[in-house]
Amino acid sequence: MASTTMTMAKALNEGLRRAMEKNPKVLLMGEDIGRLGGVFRITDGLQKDFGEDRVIDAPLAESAIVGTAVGLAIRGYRTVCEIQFDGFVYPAFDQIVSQVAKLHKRSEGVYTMGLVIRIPFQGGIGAIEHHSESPESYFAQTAGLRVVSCATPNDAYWMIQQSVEHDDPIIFCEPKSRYWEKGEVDLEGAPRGLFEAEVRREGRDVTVIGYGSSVKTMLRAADTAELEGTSLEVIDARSVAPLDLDTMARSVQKTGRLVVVQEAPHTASIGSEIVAELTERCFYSLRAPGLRVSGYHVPYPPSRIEDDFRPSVDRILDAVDRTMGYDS
Amino acid sequence: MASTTMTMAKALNEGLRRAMEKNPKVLLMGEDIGRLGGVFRITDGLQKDFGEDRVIDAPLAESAIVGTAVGLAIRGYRTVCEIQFDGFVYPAFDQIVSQVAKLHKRSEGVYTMGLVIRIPFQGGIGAIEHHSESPESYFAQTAGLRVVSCATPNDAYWMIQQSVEHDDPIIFCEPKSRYWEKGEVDLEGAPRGLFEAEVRREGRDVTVIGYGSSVKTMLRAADTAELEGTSLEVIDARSVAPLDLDTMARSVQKTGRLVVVQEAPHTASIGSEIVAELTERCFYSLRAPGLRVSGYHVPYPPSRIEDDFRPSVDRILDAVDRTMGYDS
Amino acid sequence: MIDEELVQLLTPEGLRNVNPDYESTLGRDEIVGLYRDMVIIRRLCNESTSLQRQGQLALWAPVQGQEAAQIGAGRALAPKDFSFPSYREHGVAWCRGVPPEDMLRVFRAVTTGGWDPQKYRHSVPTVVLGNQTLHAVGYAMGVQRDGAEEAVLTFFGDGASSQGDVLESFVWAASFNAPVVFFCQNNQWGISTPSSVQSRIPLSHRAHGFGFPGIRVDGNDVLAVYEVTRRALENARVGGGPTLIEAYTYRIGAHTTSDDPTRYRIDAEVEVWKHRDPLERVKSLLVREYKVNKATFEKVAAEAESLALKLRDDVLAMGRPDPITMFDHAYAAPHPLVDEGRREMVELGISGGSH
Amino acid sequence: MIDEELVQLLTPEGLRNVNPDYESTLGRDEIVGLYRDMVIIRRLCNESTSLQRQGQLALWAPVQGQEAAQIGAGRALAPKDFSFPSYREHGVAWCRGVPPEDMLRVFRAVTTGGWDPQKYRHSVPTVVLGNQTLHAVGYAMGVQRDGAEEAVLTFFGDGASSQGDVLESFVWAASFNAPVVFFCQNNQWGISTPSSVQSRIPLSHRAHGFGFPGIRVDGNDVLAVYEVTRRALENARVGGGPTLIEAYTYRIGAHTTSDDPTRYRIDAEVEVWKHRDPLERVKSLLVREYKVNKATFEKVAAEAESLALKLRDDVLAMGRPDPITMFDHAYAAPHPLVDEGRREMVELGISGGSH
Ligand SMILES: Cc1ncc(C[n+]2csc(CCOP(=O)(O)OP(=O)(O)O)c2C)c(N)n1
Ligand SMILES: Cc1ncc(C[n+]2csc(CCOP(=O)(O)OP(=O)(O)O)c2C)c(N)n1
Ligand SMILES: [Mg+2]
Ligand SMILES: [Mg+2]
Repeated sequence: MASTTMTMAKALNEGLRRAMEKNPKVLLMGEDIGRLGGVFRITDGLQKDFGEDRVIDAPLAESAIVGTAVGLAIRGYRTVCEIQFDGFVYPAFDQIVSQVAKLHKRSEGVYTMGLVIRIPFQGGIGAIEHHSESPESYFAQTAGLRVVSCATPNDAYWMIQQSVEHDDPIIFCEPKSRYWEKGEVDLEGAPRGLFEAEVRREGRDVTVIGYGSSVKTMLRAADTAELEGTSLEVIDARSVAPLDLDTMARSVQKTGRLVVVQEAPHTASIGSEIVAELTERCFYSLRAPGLRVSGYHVPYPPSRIEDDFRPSVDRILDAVDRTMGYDS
Repeated sequence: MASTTMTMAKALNEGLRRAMEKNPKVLLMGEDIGRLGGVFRITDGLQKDFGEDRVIDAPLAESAIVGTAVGLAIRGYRTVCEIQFDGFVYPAFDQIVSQVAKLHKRSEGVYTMGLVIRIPFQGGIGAIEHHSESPESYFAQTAGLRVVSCATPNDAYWMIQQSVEHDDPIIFCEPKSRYWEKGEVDLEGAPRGLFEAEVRREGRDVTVIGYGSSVKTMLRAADTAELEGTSLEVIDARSVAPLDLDTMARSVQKTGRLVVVQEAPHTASIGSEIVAELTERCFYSLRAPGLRVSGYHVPYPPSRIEDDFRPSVDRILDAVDRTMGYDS
Repeated sequence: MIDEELVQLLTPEGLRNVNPDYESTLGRDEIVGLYRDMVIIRRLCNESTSLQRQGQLALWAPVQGQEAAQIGAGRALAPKDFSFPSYREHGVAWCRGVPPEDMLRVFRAVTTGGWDPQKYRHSVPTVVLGNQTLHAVGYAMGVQRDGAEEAVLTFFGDGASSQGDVLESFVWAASFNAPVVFFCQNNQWGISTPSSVQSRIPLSHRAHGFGFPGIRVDGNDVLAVYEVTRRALENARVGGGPTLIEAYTYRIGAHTTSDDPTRYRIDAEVEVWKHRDPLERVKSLLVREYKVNKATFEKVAAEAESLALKLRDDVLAMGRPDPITMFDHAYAAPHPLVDEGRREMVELGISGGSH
Repeated sequence: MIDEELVQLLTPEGLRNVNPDYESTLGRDEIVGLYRDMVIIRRLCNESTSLQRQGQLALWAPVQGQEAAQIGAGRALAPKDFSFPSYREHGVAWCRGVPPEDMLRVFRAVTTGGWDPQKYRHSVPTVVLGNQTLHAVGYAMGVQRDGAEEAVLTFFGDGASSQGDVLESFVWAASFNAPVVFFCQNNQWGISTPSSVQSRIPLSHRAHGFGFPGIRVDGNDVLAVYEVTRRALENARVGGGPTLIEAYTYRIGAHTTSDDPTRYRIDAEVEVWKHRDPLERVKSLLVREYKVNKATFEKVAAEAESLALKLRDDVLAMGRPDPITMFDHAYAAPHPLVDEGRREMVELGISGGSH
């Protein structure tokens, strides 16, 4: 059948392969993505099959990876850049914010900045510093960019293809701690819209919203909450920017309570944005203020203690309890 | 007397001079800050008086300006870096986020990252692209940094000195459109705490919070609102990160209504943060959702139409009206 | 200007200079053409400066003194080549066919671009110093993938030469042997910063450390600039890889109309360079060697004059854009926050929204 | 290894090589000392690899093959000098006196630092490639302002040489004539990327384009590395400005314990380099020229062994930090969000908070 089980890493690999098959202008570029297949093997085998001209092992400089992808876009190519780890995207920040995000506008629509910047993000793999960051809010805040994140192999497979096909630049955040988890991938079904959120689990009492690696944590929290008699509605935002606020607001209007989960510290984050927007849209429905469960406002800690930094089931449930504690 | 009238530009100049006099380890570094005195003349005359070793005309590279300031900090110097315009801070983003923000932690407290990064920010001067941006939320979101902004000459004079003396790295955002406006500077008075907000105008009906160039706009909005019978309490956040939420919450608990003003687009911004935090702290007091008046979610427009991008008195009053429109 | 490395085909006095490596390939008409370009671009530049003084432009970045560097480089481009400027390359834009009024849109602050970069094969202005050099290398990588015989030319200044992006673009150009030519106008100043702060040795040498040729050319000698650039582009087109050209020249005017150069440099320096005027030396050559007559020069001047008047009219006709245009092309595909902004602007009565 | 530029004082066979520019200044005891350092660091590195295999470390970045480069450079430092490493400079850290267990804290993932950088005058690890080179230049600018006769040494790899920060640090070092020495370990690979992707010419040449000397040294020859580095540091201390040293060497092991080098390089290459082992050549010299006896070598091995055992004990004794320590030193001054986080953690019962 058209559905098969694979890891998220494999699903991304297959999605990239299909995107390259469909469009000869699609290139991949990044550090160690060719012969090695990437440090996470996401591009495994692709250089062998598509050649060194389409799967480009880059010299070691992120600003140049993104900057040359811009030039390639002007020439009509669509480049999928791989940033090896989240913490190494910052050298490219200037090119992303000043060029990638603005050139479509500056050229008055002549240049299409159809390029994808893949970033393995979030923590949870016991890595050393700079390998576990959540930079998505920097990009979400930047007009001209879009930011998406997959939480399942099926989404990984489809969303990467949709991102490659999209005409706006997309920051594609991959929850690296979920790379090796398996799931069903429907190879033929019509995929959900790239910028739509998905209700992963229906519930009555509290809407819990997150993305990337947090989705699984939220679902586990929902299991536990259920045992305690609280019914959580779990929403996978999928698109971090723009947010699918309609789907989210529908849920909050039903439950009256909101918890947002993210690994980034909470200040000026997507979590803040979701709370602010939904407070505006659902003011009369909200029976408690939207609460955020985030990383703490400290540099990402050494990984031996990262589990106490990242939002855990316990911390989500604690927020759920707090939100339930408000009178209605 | 100890109080005198001067422009914000002059107040910053005097504040820097005093900081350099007090501590021989204080250096200034940036593009064109020496002989020219900076494109805004903030450092005018300082190289002449303190020499080329203390007022350093830098080669043209922002990552290096910040990166060498880090090295100087390790050596025991305190460097005030000037970024010529907001849009040119991004080449230094990596050094700021990965080094400036994290080295105190990484060195387990041994290194003091006492350095200041001055950024003329926000629009309103009719400039070309990249000269009118509001990048403060990127930095506010980054654990390890602090972000402040002055709105008056008096604050400029004192806050720059307090920032230089502070042991954490500080992003010092200067509202460039206010550089040439005059105000009283109290040269001797004990300054307000660097991280404290200030109620600039007391009011009953709506709390309006902003910083930098928005403060004056908010005050003008308050004048107009008053004529229409609505009393605005205007708060100058002064510290963008951390936020002085106590002062803000006190006001919202009194007024029950909140409008936040900023020039940056609203997604994942300081505005989102203030709304999310105050919703949590003042849930039972809020009679309407906190509203944001922000730049639109587009690249900063050509300056002939920037006034319709930046929050205007009209747009603030429109938000005030909307918040007043909610039943209480 | 005693510099053994400097490629010069015409002395400041307009005398031919024999160079064993470079020979001028241009005849009378072509040289007259280059002269015409330089006269026109200088005239347009002066008109722009006065437009700015009169409050009709938000800013202007004068090109005076650098006409030979820009026209020599710009005319060396083949139509199929692509160029990536910074913000001061009005002369190059002229060579590429960009209408003068389009060059001024960004300075009238009615756009951040101004022309169709694909139509003229000349990219939009880049204000963040150095960013464009990486775009040029990427574009050149695309040329390679297309198997096309095209070259890419990118411009930056002595100040920008210190930026990480420019230096990374050297690494990449060498690594991929990309068909790109880096054209550095060393006009001695980056605002108030002398080029000696950026490098104590000629900037052309920088390329050597990255494994490709760097050539220093007299940037006030349009014949030399033309030949050096033409050769480098041709070499790139046939797979010879990148070249760095340092055009040694001088910014006679202010950095921009916002700048006051008397704060940081002495008049005598400017005077010295005025004697190396790029237009005068070509004029001398034309008079002496080709007996070009007064009528021709007058015709050129008249043409420049009428272009300047037309430019003035065009600029004055540029009205304030409808604010709602700020939402156009922010994204290629529909975006909810853009729609929301548009809606709000119409509701506030700021725009009719019929855009 | 036929490379005319390469400074080599000792052949792979351990024979002296006469070099007109560099003479070895070291006597028997000092060479024994360097040998001892190399043996110890190799032993500690192997112990660390097995600790990682046994699940006791999150990661390890082996140094095997690069001992001469690191020990030669590390021992060339004067106590008052300051060094800025990347993440693989265990040999340098050893020379600076950093306790081995402190080097491993970051790999045990109990800290992001590990030692007191001011005490050892050796900065904390820098993982973002190239960032540290700018810190080194800034520190050196501080040395200049203090009027101190000190030098700064900073390390980076062939891969990192392509980063804008490294290249900007060259610009700055030249511009300020800063007392800094750049030490590039060209170990041929940046993970799976061969150094030829970063530069088609010797990396040492890169300095020439920035106006300061670049020297290529046999990175497997500890005597040569020592002399070249010592000379460059001394030159920096007395105001001679920066030098780039490219230590041409090889990473015998994997990039890190997470890496599988068989996917991108052939065994034969590794074998060739094993024959250029930095330890063996010194041993040959010591035996042949200085008649160092077996007992001495055994003593060194025994010392290395006991240090390895101690290291193992120390690492095993490193417990999981109290999670509340994540709030320590996030800021130097009190911060409300840090306080809030601490409070929440205590309330959740994750930490007693008594930190
Ligand atoms: C990244 C960046 N930093 C700072 C600036 C501000 N700035 C604009 S032009 C300029 C000087 C540029 O000098 P140069 O590269 O020599 O070009 P020129 O103006 O001489 O043509 C500076 C500092 C900028 N545009 N971009
Ligand atoms: C800015 C940045 N990009 C990517 C990485 C991921 N990374 C870690 S080590 C490495 C290769 C470095 O090679 P090299 O500089 O030669 O040093 P070596 O590992 O050989 O010592 C890469 C790509 C990083 N640490 N920093
Ligand atoms: Mg210049
Ligand atoms: Mg290497």
